[in-house]
Amino acid sequence: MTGAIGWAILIPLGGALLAAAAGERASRWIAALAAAATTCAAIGVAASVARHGPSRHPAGGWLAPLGIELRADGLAATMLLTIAAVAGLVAAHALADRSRAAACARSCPLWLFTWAALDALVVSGDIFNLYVTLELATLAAVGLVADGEGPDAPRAALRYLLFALPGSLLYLLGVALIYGEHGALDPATLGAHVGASAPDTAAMALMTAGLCLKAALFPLHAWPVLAYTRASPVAGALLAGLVGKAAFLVLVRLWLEVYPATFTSAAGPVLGTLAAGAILWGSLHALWQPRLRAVIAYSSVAHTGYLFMWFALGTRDALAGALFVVMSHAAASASMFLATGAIARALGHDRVEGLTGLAHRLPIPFFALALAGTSAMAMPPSSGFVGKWLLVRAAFETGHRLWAAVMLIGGLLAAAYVFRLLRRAFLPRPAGEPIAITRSSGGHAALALALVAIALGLAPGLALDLLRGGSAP
Amino acid sequence: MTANDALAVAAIVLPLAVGVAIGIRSLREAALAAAPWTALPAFVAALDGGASSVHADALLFGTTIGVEDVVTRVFLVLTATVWLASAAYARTYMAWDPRRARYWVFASITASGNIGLVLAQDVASFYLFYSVMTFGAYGLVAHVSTAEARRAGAVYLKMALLGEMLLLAAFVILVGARIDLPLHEAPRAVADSPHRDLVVGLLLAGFGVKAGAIVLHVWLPVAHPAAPTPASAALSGAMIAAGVLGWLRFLPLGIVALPGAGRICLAAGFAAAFYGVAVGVTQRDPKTVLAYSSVSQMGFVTAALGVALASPSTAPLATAAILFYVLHHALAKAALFLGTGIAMTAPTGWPRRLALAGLLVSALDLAGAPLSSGALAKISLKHLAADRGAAFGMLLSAGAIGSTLLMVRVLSLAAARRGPVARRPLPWVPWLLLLALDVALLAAPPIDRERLELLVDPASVASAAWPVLAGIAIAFAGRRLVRGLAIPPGDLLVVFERVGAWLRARITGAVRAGVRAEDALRAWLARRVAVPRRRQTLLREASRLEHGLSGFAPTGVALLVLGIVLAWASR
Amino acid sequence: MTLDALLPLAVVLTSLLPGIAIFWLAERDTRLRTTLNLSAAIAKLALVVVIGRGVLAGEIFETRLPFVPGADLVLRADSLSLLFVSLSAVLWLVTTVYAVGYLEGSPHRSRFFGFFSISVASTMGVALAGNLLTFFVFYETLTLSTYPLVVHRGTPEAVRAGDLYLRYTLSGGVLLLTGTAILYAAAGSIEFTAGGVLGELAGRRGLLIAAFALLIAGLGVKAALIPLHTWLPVAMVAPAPVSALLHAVAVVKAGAFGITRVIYDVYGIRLADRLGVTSVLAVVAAATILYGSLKALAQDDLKRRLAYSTVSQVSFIVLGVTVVGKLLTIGGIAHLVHQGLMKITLFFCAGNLAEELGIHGVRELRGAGRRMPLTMIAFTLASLGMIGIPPLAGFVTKWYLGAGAVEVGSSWVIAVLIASSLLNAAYLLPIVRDAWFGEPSAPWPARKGRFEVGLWLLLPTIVTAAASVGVGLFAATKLSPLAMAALIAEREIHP
Amino acid sequence: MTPLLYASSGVAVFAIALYRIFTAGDVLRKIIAANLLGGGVFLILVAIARRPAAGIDPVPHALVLTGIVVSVSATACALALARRLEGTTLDDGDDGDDGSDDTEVAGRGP
Repeated sequence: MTGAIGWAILIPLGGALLAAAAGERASRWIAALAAAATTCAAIGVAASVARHGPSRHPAGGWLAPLGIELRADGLAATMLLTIAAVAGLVAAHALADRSRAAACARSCPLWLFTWAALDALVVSGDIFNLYVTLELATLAAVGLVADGEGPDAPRAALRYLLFALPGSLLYLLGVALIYGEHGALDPATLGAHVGASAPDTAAMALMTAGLCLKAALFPLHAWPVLAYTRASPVAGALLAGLVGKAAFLVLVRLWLEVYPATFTSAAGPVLGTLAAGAILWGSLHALWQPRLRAVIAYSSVAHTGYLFMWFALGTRDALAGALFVVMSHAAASASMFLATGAIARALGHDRVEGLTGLAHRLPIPFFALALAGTSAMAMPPSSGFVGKWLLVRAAFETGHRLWAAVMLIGGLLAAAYVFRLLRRAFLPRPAGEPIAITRSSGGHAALALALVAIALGLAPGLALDLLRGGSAP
Repeated sequence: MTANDALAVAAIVLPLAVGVAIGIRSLREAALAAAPWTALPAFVAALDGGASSVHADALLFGTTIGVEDVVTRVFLVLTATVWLASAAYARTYMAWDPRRARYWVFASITASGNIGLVLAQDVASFYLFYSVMTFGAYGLVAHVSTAEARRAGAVYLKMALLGEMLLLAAFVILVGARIDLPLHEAPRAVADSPHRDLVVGLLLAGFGVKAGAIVLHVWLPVAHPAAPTPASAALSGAMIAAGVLGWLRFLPLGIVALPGAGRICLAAGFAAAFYGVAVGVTQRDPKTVLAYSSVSQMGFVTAALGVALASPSTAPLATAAILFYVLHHALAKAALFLGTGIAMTAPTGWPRRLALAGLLVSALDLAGAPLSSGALAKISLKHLAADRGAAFGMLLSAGAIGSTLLMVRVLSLAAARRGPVARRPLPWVPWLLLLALDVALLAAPPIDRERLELLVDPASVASAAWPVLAGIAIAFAGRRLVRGLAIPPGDLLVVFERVGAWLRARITGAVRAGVRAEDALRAWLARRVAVPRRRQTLLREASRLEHGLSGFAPTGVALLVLGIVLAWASR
Repeated sequence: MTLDALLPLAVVLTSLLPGIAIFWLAERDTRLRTTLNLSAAIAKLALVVVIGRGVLAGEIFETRLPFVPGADLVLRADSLSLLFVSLSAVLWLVTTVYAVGYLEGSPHRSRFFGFFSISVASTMGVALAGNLLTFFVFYETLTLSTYPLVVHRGTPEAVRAGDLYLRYTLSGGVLLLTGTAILYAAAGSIEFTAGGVLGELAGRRGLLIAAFALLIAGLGVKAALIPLHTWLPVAMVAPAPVSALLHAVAVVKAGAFGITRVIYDVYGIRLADRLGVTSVLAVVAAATILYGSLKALAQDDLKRRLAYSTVSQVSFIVLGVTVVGKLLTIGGIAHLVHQGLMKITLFFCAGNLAEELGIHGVRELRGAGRRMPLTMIAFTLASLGMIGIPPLAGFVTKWYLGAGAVEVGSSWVIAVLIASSLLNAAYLLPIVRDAWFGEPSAPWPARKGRFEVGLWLLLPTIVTAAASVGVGLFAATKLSPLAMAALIAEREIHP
Repeated sequence: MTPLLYASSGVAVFAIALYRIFTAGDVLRKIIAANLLGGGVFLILVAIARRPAAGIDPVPHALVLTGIVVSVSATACALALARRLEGTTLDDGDDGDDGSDDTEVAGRGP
């Protein structure tokens, strides 16, 4: 495991183990150090990709087919940075919260472990290794959910696990079939051999279906919503922001490198239809959820729809757009979750009515919610707009007017449910609502994440070059 | 920038500056003191006779003002004299009026506009000063805070706006892509314009509103009397003339024959002449009678215009006749208005007798009695009629009878009327000066000398005398007949107002109905689209479906179906 | 990136950065906030003058930032954008002074001035946008930054008005985005170039017409074309400075300016005319002119009457721009500035009357002239200007529109002009008459200070009233908006 | 012949387990089904390990080992969570997708 890639995985892994072993105060320091170091590693990888282009690192010197190959291309580099940004800021939020030192001691190993699993997933160049890292991320996520608030957190965690397992095992079955057919696991060789034979088709179908379940694409979307609404703000931010996207990234790898164009062009419209359903269904439901976290959960369902729209369009710009939506939604939903956490702690509940007249009592969380909301409804100048612009334009270029229309209507619905939250802040505050303004209302991390979402929108050139710079072979 | 140019500019800018200065609290007293003399520069510019032309590129579309031809000079004399007399009269007359400042603001602005439109030498600035005068005059008409004044103001404003819009359309169509046009080229432009008839029609109607052409005159008998006396004098003296000036400036007299328009003007002119007399005689208020007399006199001018339009060869003669007639009418009518003002409030004894005597002189002068400037004006009109056949001459004489009838009516009303005796000193001087100037018109008529001999030769004296005598005779005979009739001032106005009110009721009713319909449509749409009840069921339906989806079994089924569809799609 | 290239960006930043900074100021340090606001406004004015001199000399200033594959963020200062930028810069300075006076002692002022500056920055962006995508980006930030101003008062009624505002402007934004995406997909990057860029697409009539309809519908919401205008009168619930600068000038003009850009710099007037879309738009504009005036007649609230008057007047710009003709273009573009000046004066007067005497209804104005002479003089001048009485601003543009109509022989435009003048008179003159010649039912409250209303409120009113007279009276000078419009028409519209 | 037998039995086990995991009501039955699911895949992996020409291919075996590790840890996690539920089934209390009726979500976790 040479180079920064190795460190990007090892540091959070080691940090997680040490934090778990260490005492309460020590674990916070270890976690902080690990988070900082991993971020530097991620930046290191991105810098090397930006300068030298994609690079390959056979893990432990073992070559294919037995060895696992880690590679860092444009896609991996940008995703590493996104994960570092979101996980780093969420970690900062968790660590900065003095009042819950004990809870943090429990959750620090979990989110460090999730970070490690995601980093590994993004850089892994072996489809079996993708299964392993995906499964690790899921298990860590289950842990985070179980550690959440409320009495039925364990029930939500178990549901989450029992839904995720069949997905990954379906994927594993696909891997097995492909290996049985071609005897190789790395996408480079597979790309050349995989054809339209019966096992290959079956493998593709199984893997795609499994990953759709894990990515919670409509109509398989309902199971994570309960988990998000039960998880603590930190867990929610990581789940909705990052873990939810992992399965999509795996599918992107597969459709880009493993499956030949004939496959993807045929299955594209099927996924396109589901994506359109996700956009409309998610946005509609987000419109009338009584609780803030549920609104954000359904907003994530809608954004998953935008991501999967790439499969129907297929062009390079559309991919850039989809990945931009990944980045912007990761930052935006994480920010909204943290802001909701801060608001819920001050109000005692997170019902939408609680937001009335909030703009002046909790300015920072509300402002974060507003900025993140701008990115969620894909309005300029946010990064959400850049993603949606690329997707809509690609849709028109490839003649998919219907998908373009769905995306545009989705944007309007998104504006509706975001402004349903924001408009309340300007109304006068009802007398009876007490607000516990604690010093560390924790909105700063949320605001930082929201600013990341907006900054990406103002200067998308950098991220797009990085994406193209080391783009997949 | 010669002295004359400076004088011309001062003539316009001084009244405007004083009008604005009155608005500023600190300058108010000084400005009010200077206000009566603002028309002096114009008066001096009119008298000294020098030509002047000032061009200001920056103003509007490049404004040119100046005295360049005889028409401008005559109208300048007329306007300056009337406004000077009116202002001098107002100095004492308005001294105790609580709203004195407001009167002087509007009087100065209107004077500036009136003088400006006389001096204007291009279309845009002519329309600019014309509008300033029109909207300034509203302040004079509605000055007295009584119900009649407010009604008069409203009527004046509506008709003035109508006139303004007609002229705006005429000028825009006339000027077209050239954006602005020197006035001396305007008649030629009208003649050559592809929409000539439309433009001529708009010009006739537009200026007709101001000059009191038949049917368009309805505001005049209501507005002029409602204004304070000096303002009435200015309105009926100088401002009516502005309408005629508009005709003279724009209509292609002598350039192209417009028989149709000529006939219409002729008919309208004489109709106005006789109609004015018929209604004027029945009026109770001397000022209203004088207003109708203006309508009637302007009828003659319109007729003369018709002659000029019909046969271009008579144009120079007609213009000269109109010029002198308008000049004479302005001075005489102003004198009459001021005179009645004094006569009705003069204390009994010698002042009252003197006032009535003065009134008699100006009345005779207006009626065109022999050896008066009125007669001279009538003669210049008769000359025009020389080749138009006897009918035109006869009509003119009949008109003279009519004028006499009105004048007798004014004198009898003034003599009978017992107005409140003014405790304050009366502004004799400006009135008498104006009267003298009117009579002096004989000595130095600005137009043509040789007419003077005609005045004294026996034939024209006789032809001037018999209509006046006949008029006086008819007046005495018909005294009782008139007492029974009582036509409301503004005659057709009452009809128009009722029609107007009915129309407005319809329009606002329609607009309010439109608003209600629009709201109803919006409400219906809102109900159709987001019926709360339907939204509730939609909500419940969707969340039930959503709840179903989140169970294990449905997710399993969905997964299976997806797998099969994907496999089938890419086989 | 030479210095010249940074100027357009600097114009946008001079109101964006102070705006963001003001957010973090506490409520009580008014002095710091006011100085920050005013210095930003003055700095922007200076920048505009520098750019103005350059543009008049024929230079083009352009900032090009990499944005999205296939399209950059371009801010370009050409003569058309200079006109709108200078109007907004001047009026922002004036309205800031007015707002400081108007909001004395009211809550949430940091929030107000923050969003106020950001919405002006967006207007600058809209004016300076060099291509359709940049235009869309700033068009949407304008919506986002004006929403908090509409709901600033925080009353349930204000929030309801905000909802309606959002419903219209956001749907308009989506339509505009669809049109933009279709054109970008079909013709690559759409840079604003004189004479239009869609030449090679001329063959695909269906696509062009559909895209045009979407673009104009999107822009029509902000340009208050019927039936997309309903939000404007309802948004009058916002404080007076917002109604003055934004709903009478910035937001509404962004729509009209957008339509001008689309017709002249995206489609090109000849292609648009060949497609027959301009005649349809001209009819809609004419209908809006008459509809707006008629609705204004039926309003009893002063600000709503002025709002419907705005609906009607903005369509003059659209009418001037859509009917093919050089003079009409000049009239339409000059009206963009003239109407802005007159309307902002009227809203300032409405604000003064509401603030000082609590007058909101049109009938409560009897005798107001004696109590607030300067305000009512400004109101009278602006009203006469709206009717089109010389020498005021409205007359100049109506004269050019009329002359242009004669030049191209479409006489129905003159009929619309005359009818609208009469209707303007019908709903404005009674107010002026009541103010000067009416008798107040109850004596007016005495003056608080030395002047009839706070100096912060009176000065801007007088300045804009004087400007609307000066712009009309000195229309023939080189620097007047009319001369600028002529330069634009000559340099950009009919090269 | 035998690799085909193993592979088809693996597929059968996988199918049954997949059906049961979605339809089983009780938590424990679901966890067992999950285990069986893993078992099925590993059986198939082992079956494909036989290369007729080159003898046994070691890679699938390595995959199976890793798979077993993952599957065991997942099952352990599931059992630990199941123990906390003490008898309430998975779908209990799952009345609304947002669980709006449950007690106030006091901000306990970070």
